[in-house]
Amino acid sequence: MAELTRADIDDILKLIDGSDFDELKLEMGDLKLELRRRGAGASGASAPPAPAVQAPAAAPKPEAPAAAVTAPVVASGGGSEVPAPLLGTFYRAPKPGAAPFVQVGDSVTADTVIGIIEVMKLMNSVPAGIAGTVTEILAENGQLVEHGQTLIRIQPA
Amino acid sequence: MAELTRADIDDILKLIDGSDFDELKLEMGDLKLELRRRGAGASGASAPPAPAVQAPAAAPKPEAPAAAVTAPVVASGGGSEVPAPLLGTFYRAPKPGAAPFVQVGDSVTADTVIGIIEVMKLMNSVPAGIAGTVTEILAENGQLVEHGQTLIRIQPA
Amino acid sequence: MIRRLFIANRGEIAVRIIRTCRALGIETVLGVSEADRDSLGAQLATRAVRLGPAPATASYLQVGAVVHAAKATGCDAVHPGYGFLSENRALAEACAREGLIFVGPTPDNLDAVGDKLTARTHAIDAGVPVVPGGTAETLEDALALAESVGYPMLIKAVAGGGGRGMKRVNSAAELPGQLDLAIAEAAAAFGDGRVYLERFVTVGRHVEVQILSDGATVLHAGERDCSVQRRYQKVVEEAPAPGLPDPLRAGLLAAAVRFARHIGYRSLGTVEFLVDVDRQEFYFLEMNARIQVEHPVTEAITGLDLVALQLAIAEGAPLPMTQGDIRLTGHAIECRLNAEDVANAFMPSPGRVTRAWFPSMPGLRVDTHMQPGAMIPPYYDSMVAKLIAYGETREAAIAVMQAALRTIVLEGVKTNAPLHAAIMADPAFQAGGVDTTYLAGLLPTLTGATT
Amino acid sequence: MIRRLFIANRGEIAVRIIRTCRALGIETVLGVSEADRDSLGAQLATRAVRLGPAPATASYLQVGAVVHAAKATGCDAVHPGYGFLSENRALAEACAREGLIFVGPTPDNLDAVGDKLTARTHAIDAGVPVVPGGTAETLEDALALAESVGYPMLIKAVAGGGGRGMKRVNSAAELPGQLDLAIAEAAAAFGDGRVYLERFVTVGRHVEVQILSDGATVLHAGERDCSVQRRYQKVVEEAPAPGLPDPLRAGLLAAAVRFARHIGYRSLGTVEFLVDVDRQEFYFLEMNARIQVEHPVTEAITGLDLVALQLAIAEGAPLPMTQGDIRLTGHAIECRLNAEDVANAFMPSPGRVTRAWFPSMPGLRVDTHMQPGAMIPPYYDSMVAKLIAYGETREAAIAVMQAALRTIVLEGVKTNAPLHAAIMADPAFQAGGVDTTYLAGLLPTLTGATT
Repeated sequence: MAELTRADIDDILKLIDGSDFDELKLEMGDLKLELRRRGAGASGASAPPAPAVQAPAAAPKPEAPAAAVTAPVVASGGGSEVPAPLLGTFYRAPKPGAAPFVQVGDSVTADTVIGIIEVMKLMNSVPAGIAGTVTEILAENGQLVEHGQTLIRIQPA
Repeated sequence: MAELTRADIDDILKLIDGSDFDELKLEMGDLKLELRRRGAGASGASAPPAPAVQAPAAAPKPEAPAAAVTAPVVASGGGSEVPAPLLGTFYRAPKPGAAPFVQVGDSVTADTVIGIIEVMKLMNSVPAGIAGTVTEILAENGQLVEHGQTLIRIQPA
Repeated sequence: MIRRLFIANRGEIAVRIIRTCRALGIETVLGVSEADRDSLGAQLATRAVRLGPAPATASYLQVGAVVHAAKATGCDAVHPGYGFLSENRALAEACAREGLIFVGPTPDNLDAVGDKLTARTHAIDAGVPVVPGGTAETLEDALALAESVGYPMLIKAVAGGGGRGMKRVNSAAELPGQLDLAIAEAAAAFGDGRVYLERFVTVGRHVEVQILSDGATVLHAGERDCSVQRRYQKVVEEAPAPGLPDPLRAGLLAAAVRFARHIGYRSLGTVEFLVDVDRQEFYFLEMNARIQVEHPVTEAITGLDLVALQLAIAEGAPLPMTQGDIRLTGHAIECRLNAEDVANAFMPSPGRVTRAWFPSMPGLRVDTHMQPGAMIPPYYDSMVAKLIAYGETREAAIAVMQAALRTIVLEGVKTNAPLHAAIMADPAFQAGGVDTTYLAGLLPTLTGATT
Repeated sequence: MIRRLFIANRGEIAVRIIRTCRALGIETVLGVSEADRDSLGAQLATRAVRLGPAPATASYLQVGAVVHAAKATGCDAVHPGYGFLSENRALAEACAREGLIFVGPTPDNLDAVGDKLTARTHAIDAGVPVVPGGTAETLEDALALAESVGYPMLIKAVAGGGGRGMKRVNSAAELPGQLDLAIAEAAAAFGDGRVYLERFVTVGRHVEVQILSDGATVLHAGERDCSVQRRYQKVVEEAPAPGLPDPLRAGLLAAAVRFARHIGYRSLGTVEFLVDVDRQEFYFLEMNARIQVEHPVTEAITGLDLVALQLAIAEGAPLPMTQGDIRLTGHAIECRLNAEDVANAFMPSPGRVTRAWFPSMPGLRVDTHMQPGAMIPPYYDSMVAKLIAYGETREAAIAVMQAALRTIVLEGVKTNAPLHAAIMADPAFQAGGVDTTYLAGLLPTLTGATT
């Protein structure tokens, strides 16, 4: 059998999303797929994202179980996702026109500030929370990020 | 068995999705599929799904997916389940007091009659459908069996 | 007294019957096909038993399995719903033989109305007007009949119902081909190739009268207008019939009661009429010996629970009211929500429902078997919900329906909700009193699709 | 005109607000906690945004996150529902500052009623009777006050509401301990340790008046009786208040309007009274400056959509009716269905709902966020549905509620439905006019459990 495409997996996720299942493991040849719903116990290692919720607009890449939003979580690709610790407007740079706090390829420590989230004029700096290399910036500059939404992805050192 | 296609997996998911199953594990060649519903305890053994549907009374041991009810289906334990081909009253013997058609341990061929299902005085004999050894009698004599309900279990020869 | 009821049906009507049974404290056993084993009805019934595989012929239409299952599960009565075995004499007789109450009329009643030609003869005997026409066993008969009545004519199956298999003939030249087709289709669909011909009333309204009879007292619960049809299938129904002149309405209601009394009818039933708007006349079409899909609009304007009354009559109870007790108040409209693709020739759209939300709203009733995760199997009809809007006036009822159509959610399958929104917003429908050609005329303006 | 509404709430009231918005064509953005991201409201809203983690203090009570999210999603108004930030002056002011319409009264209105002592002073100024009592900053003050008013007394938090934190004191000996406890609890619960003392009216009914005001015209929409309470929490509400003598009712309604007019109130609101059955007198308790949980009973007997009116007032529209246009017809009863274990000291019973079925039934309205698979999180209150029964008479409304309780299905969690069935079947409730001690007396006869 051929490999599953990303679209196939999306379809499977959608199907399961609407169902009551907590956990799914699929192995086909060298393909392994494991799914575990938020709140379900017994976690193995590389649990991939929970399916994509209801929010229609600007739906972010789904992240891992809801509980763990304030700390980086292991993402399916092996990287860690840094979630927004609170709702607000995300800024990649300390001020307009300035260089971004981090770029793809940058090395960060747990304390490195990766952006700012502004809530009603209050600025909250967001630390990486984990040491490693930035592999992807997901949140857009100047846009609303929801609580728990993935901001950037880091390959742990 | 050949490979599962995408469509096969879709169909399986759809079937199971609507059902009351708590847990599913499927192994076919090198393919393994496991599903567990929220709340279900992670059980080790390969106990087959326990739908227990809605029917409170006389809930039969559940059988495999609904489509295949008129032919024996491979059961999780390795045996085959012979489903009721129609709704009616199940009789294990040709008449009251007579010896049952089959007992646990009997060898059967596909044509061996394993019981009778009576519907409004019409008697319908039920063949085993597969050759092997009877390992379990599940349906009770003189009781209503629903369409698709497992009557007996056979270990294929 | 009925203590445990076997329901030989599915979908929304199974759920509707269970609803009244739960309120009355009656247990229910639902016979389901394999395709419906996880349906809402199966979940709500006290017990569900699998009658057979998905195809209705092997499950819902199996008289033996239904009666056997009803007896084996300790039921004392069988409710057949609508469609399927609801007007099947064999089921009524088998129930009588096995000591089960059949929640419907007597086998003789079923005979009297099941064959359309017999029903037509009863109507004539009861002094109820019928459309000019008659039987035709040969092409020559048919041509002669059409000559004397005048074109256009309609060919109908004697054993048919619900508009299935009807053929319109506009001229003598079309007759032979349409006759052959009608006979062949009737034979295939009903196992009975007999047909008859009637004048096709070009501008007609479909108006029907709800009958309640305990065998001694025959009452009516007003009329319903079901003129908004597509290919003879009802799409929108309402009660009362808008703009019907009082003498015509009184005549219809009296004729329906006369017909039911003439055949000694006992149960709920509906006498259908074609109302010729131009001539201000009406003609008997047929009697349906069952609960009707559109019964909720009558419940809305009368406050009656027709299923509860049907059960009480079946138990042998006398009707607990007189004609004067049945007061009609306000106006009600029903939209049949179907899982179908209006933009794609009304193709059925089976599949799994992802979201279903039908909230309580003032004046709104929803009868449905949909819920999140529900499967709409491809084997049966595509109706997934009935929206019933009630208001003090027809305008108010339309406003309720429009608000409902904006509010409810049914996702995962396509539905004909946009069609209903268009009908409710259409000035001709809002004016009231459209005829059965109305919807065919409206459709092209909506979708560009042919009907 | 409000085109997109931010809803800063959850549960059934979020769904209730969305329902009216969908009917009116207003888009909705729902702010949710992580625990509610899959809730029905989140599914139904045009968009849902996650405000914060599950605890309300970090999500639903975050004024900054609410206002920021409302602006960033292009909303022009904020509806706070009930509870949470619904009477929070900081939210109302932040909305005003940011150009968002706050769907509620003015910040000054919130001040006038948010502090119970201030509200009490306004009541006295408006000529509305209050329960004898007053403030007490020291134990000596409290003892002197109690001496002059007479025991039993009730200690209340100035910043409290909804019965939370109230303490009964039967004698001077109990006062010191209860006062310390009340102050400590008030400080912990409301961040404001101020308390005051009132005479405890032993045989009282809780009757409240629904106010509608556009700032110029102040109308009432009748009263509600909410005397069936457990630990000061309303369990069953109804409208109108049964068996209230006409002069008393007229006095209540006039006093409520007088109070609202005195403080220049503008929005929907509710003025709560304690009715002293023995003395045929009533006392002002407090005013709730928000939509109330039990608003549907008023909607049932008036035909009004209170949420739609609330939105229209917030938009600045004048009330579209006069007092004479508000006609009260029939009787309505609401049962609050909670996920709690009646047999086990009313312990909350969170968890996943396996089955949820609330069918349309004559006279029944259900407001709920339940559906199959819904999660009831342990973080918030346990109310899962409101059943609202309407009938032409109180007896008819009770019969509707009883049928509903037999019919509806909610499985997977325990609910207090058996308690409601017992109340509806109880002769004292059926007679009408029970006081606030009623339920505590009924409970031991039902469960053997202490309240």
